[in-house]
Amino acid sequence: MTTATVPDHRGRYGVFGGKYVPETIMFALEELETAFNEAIQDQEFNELFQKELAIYSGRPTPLTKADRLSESNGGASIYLKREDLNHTGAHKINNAIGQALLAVRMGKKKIIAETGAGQHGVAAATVAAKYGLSCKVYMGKEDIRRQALNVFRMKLLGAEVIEVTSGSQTLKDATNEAIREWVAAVEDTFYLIGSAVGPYPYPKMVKQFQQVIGHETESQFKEIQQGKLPDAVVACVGGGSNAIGMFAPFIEKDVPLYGIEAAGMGVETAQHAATLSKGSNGVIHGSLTKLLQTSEGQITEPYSISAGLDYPGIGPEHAYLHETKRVTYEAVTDEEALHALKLLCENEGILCALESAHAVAYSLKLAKEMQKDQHVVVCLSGRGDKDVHTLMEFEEGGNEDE
Amino acid sequence: MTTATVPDHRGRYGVFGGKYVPETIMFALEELETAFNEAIQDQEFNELFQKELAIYSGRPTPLTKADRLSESNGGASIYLKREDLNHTGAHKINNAIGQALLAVRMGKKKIIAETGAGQHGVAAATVAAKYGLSCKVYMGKEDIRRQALNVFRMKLLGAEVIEVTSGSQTLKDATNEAIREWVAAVEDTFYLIGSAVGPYPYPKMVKQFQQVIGHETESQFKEIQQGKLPDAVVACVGGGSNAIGMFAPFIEKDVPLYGIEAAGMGVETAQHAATLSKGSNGVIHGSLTKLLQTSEGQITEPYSISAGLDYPGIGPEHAYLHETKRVTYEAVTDEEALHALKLLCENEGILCALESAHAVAYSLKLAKEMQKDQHVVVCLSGRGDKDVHTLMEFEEGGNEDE
Amino acid sequence: MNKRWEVFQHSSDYRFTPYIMAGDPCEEATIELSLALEECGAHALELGVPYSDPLADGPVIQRAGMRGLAQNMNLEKTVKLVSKLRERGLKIPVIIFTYYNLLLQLGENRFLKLAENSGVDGVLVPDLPYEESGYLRKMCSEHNLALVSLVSPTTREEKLARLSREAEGFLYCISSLGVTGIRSEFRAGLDDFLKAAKRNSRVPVLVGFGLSTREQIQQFDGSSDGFIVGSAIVKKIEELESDLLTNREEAIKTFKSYIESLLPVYSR
Amino acid sequence: MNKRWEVFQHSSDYRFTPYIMAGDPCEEATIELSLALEECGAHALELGVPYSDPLADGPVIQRAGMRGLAQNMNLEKTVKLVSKLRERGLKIPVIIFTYYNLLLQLGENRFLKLAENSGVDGVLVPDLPYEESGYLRKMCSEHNLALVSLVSPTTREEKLARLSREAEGFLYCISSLGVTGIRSEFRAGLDDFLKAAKRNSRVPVLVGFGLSTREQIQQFDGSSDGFIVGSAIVKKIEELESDLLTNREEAIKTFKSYIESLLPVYSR
Ligand SMILES: Cc1ncc(COP(=O)(O)O)c(C=O)c1O
Ligand SMILES: Cc1ncc(COP(=O)(O)O)c(C=O)c1O
Repeated sequence: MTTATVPDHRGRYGVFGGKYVPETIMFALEELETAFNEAIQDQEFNELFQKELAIYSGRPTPLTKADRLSESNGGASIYLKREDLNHTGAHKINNAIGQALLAVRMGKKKIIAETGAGQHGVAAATVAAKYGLSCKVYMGKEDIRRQALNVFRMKLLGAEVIEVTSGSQTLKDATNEAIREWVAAVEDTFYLIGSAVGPYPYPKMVKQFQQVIGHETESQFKEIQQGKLPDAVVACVGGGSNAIGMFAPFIEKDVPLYGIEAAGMGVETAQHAATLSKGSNGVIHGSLTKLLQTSEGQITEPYSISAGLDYPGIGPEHAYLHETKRVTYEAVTDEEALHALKLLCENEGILCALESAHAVAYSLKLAKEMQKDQHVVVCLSGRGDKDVHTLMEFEEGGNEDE
Repeated sequence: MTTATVPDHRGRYGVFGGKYVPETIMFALEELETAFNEAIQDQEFNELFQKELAIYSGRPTPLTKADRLSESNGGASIYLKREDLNHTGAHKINNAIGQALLAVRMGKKKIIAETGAGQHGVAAATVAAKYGLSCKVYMGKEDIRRQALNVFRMKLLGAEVIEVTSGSQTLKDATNEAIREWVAAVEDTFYLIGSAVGPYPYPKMVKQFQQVIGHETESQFKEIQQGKLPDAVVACVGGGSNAIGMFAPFIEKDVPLYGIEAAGMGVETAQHAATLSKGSNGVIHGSLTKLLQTSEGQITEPYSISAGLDYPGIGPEHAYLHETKRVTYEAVTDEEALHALKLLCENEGILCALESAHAVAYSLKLAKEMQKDQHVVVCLSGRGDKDVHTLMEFEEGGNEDE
Repeated sequence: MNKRWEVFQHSSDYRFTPYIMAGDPCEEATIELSLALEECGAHALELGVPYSDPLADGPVIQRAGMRGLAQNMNLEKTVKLVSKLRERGLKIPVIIFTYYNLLLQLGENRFLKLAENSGVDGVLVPDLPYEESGYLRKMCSEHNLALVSLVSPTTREEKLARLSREAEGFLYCISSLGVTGIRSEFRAGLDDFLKAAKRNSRVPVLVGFGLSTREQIQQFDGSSDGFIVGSAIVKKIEELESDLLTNREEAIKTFKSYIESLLPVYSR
Repeated sequence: MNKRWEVFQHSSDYRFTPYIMAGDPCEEATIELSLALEECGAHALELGVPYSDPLADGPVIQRAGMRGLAQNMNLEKTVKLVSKLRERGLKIPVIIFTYYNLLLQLGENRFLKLAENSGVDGVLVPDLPYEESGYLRKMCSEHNLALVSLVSPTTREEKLARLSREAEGFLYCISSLGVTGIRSEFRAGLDDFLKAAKRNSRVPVLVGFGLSTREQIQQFDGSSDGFIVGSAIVKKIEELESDLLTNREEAIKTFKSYIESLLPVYSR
């Protein structure tokens, strides 16, 4: 397999990646790259990171066998990597802790972050509080309206939430705005990106801080299954951070990997977020990757019931893994995800995030076609408490239709 | 210390405890006692319980040092036992798993539970889904209205939520109603009580399933502090399950213990839930204990901003530990709890449950009066996601006053 | 055993023991309802005490308790009400039906003295099982009060035998699991349970919980010595509430004809 | 180096390079505004292309882009618009200011051919830093287009020297950190930065970002060879939007007198 060589020294995954940003912040990316490379070669830093993951976020997260779900589904057994049990409820905190520790190491006192539904915003505000950094979170006006609870949480954590009124007033615009602020305040500000996207070295860095998911999974699975590897590994893909973290140790091994995008109302409609299935090469937020856009290059607004998958781009390494066919990318609709969420809830007592439900939905399909003695591991990237409102609205809407 | 001898064979903690229930369910309590005693002497059962705690709920939960909070507070360092990181967000799941495994062992297929704010209801519905049991949750009409999200969650988990319209339509009435249902369906139904209350053997059983909190804390603290014990241990007390679980290994040791009740608007007002400070001996939900009542014996409705402390009784062992002065019980107001919640949030990036915030508030007071080289451990019984609505309402109300 | 209990125990009737809630809908109504019940042939009377948390009761009696609470009725007043009943001529045994917490707050000793002096004949505490009743049992016998025991189809054989042997006043056999309330069906195997209870009991064995029609009542004649009717009567009182407050004479008349319609034809 | 650039480079004026958005508020307005700017003395013109995600721009230019998008303006049409400008007599160099994604979708080669044939003189891609610009740079020079470089006060010394040396058309020096937009103050140490840029540059060094008043502009005379005004002009166009659509002649007159009020007195 050829992936060992990516990214190259220019931050390229094949044609993807790079640093498509204004000259003003180029020095900051270099500074960051240097600091990051030094940090991950420093044992003290790595130990500190591991320690914080353990005593603050509660890692390792367990690998739970979904007995009743697997049985009722038929086929292979399904294992759940329980990122939902992390502090703040999703894998996002792994990366936020890593980047915050790096910010502290670099002597930065301010962080900025973008957020869509507010999950990464809460994670960023959390680590800012924990490590004594000031924090501004950029969030679309439309998202602020829809996610009032998360906005309140960020404020409780001491963060400033900045309303973004440009463009479509959602995640992509919040990201643009965060980058604008970074360009303006680059000299003393650390931009804490929430997924495996953005200009190099962000995709590499986010993978580094998220790969704990995959490493734990590998050793937990081996312990349960006498040193074997899983027969399939599945993760949902928005920007791609939980997926790349989960895939990391398996990419070079003979394990089938599946990244699941949001098909929203269906990839044949205009209402989806299936970047790899339906997108084309382009530049978004500093990186050359696949994205959803018009033929003229205007970036389009994606749709998914899950706010965390609702992103028009995707991390460049996924674009590469897609192109090289090392990972199979599939899309799952709102309806399939909701159905899977309910099945998981009723059979295992676990209310997962709508994002993660996409991965669960696909694992159910996959497991059905596999043998009883095979094993599918799915990354349960977060918990669904945040989604209860959406689920309720959906149920109500659904009931009205009946 | 004299506590080693409680409970006696009649389920008494001094004068407290016992089984004040209708004759119809007496046989079920005996059956339960026998099954429980057998189970906890069965290594297989204990191992299964420990395994489920680990791979399903993510135990051990970490012991997090609250560096910035301790520093800004002055005095002793504060450590947080992170029960908020459990599956479903609070210590409640420890007990729910334990009782559900026992129900399965006893061949019961149905569980019933009472709930106030819905936390124990969600925990019960969760384990019911996980272990394939049917589940009815009794909840006051008033609480159903206030906690629509948790009601929806329980339904998603496949539980039936039964509206209780009797009495004041809150937790105590829901508990009455659950007991009524148990009396009717006792032959095939397991009553899964959510706190260290109820008739014997419930208080003992809940303690048994919650003592993992204290045992983990002891060994984690010893590992960090070279075999020493904490200088103080603090926990909030509603019915008293997280507190008794936390105190369990320390009761027989020379460690000052503090149980913190809800003083609501102040113990001098009628709006509080400070059972031990203001209550008198009486019988509630099958147990002789301290409770809030009129001089004629009518049980009064308690008040606290935190739904989980809003209970007019308290577990009988706490009444006993109060009477024997082994544990110091103090009360903390809504306002103090809210203030502590915010401090914890801003300094450590941890949004704790309003219940737990009572314990945090008292630890801050306590730590201030202690030496810099001393250590206070506080049980962070749950996370505060569930309370964001209440906090928002309070902030809005507060702002209007200004 | 006092005189009133003697009459009760030696009756050859199929004994009728109604339950009503003190203070529902007002004290005077309770008095007149009690007298009316005696007139209709009640052999004993259970007088409930309003309580905030009546966990052994179904909705009908819960509501009656709320009405009683609204009248500020309490245990002490209920006991004193029995004095008034005696003054007004009530002759049948009266059993106070009270939750244990009310007893505790009034003080067990104070209650017992007061009860003895007020013409109370017995106490029934639905949430005080035999195992917890040692002290009260002893004190009751010192104060000439019967501590009436409840037994249930779920009571284990040995315990049933013991409770039956030690029963005072009467033995209250629960006809079905669950709380008080009207039922349309009864438990299979109830006859065996009643037989077992009767085998050891020195006192009359009464069946109760859920009986609401003459047919239901008649079916237990033979297997038991009497019957208790609570919720059905309390429900009738609820229906008559406003008349009982403002047009009492009429209401009592209606009440009596209801009671008559309920009783087995042969019980008078 | 084409003729137009030669004129630009050999001018002894303090060079004025305005920025406007293509299609704001309509294509014809863009044409007339461009001609008006030349009449007022502009030495070159930057023509922006509407983009959904203009992350180097502040709110004023973002809004102009939205107006342009509403007119269905795009990169291809912007390039073709330059043909029309040439037909209408525009003589100064025109630089297309476009985000990289628009270039990618049109196709870099297709763009270059089209630009060359349409009388475009240069391209400026704000999100294509030097490090990523190798291919486009090479292709631009093959198509006689200047790839205009931006340098910032945060650009490291060595890189600044290199970019200055290799600059084509002009060197765009960012006056302050952040996105495009009107600023009331500039960065301390700006003079040193401009001096360093001038030291190595073979082409005129222009300062831009945030300039909006004659006073601000004059303060850079001496330390730079010219200046760029974007947001201030675009804001004026926004103010004149409805007149530019319906009463264009009047609007252009107002626009010209605004431009005159902005320019340093000695620049004509
Ligand atoms: C729970 C959860 N899962 C997945 C995602 C998608 O992000 P990524 O693709 O970076 O893992 C999000 C983003 O908010 C999330 O909250
Ligand atoms: C987070 C949390 N802490 C504490 C409590 C109080 O219960 P206990 O006193 O049994 O620990 C509750 C009850 O709902 C709770 O949810």
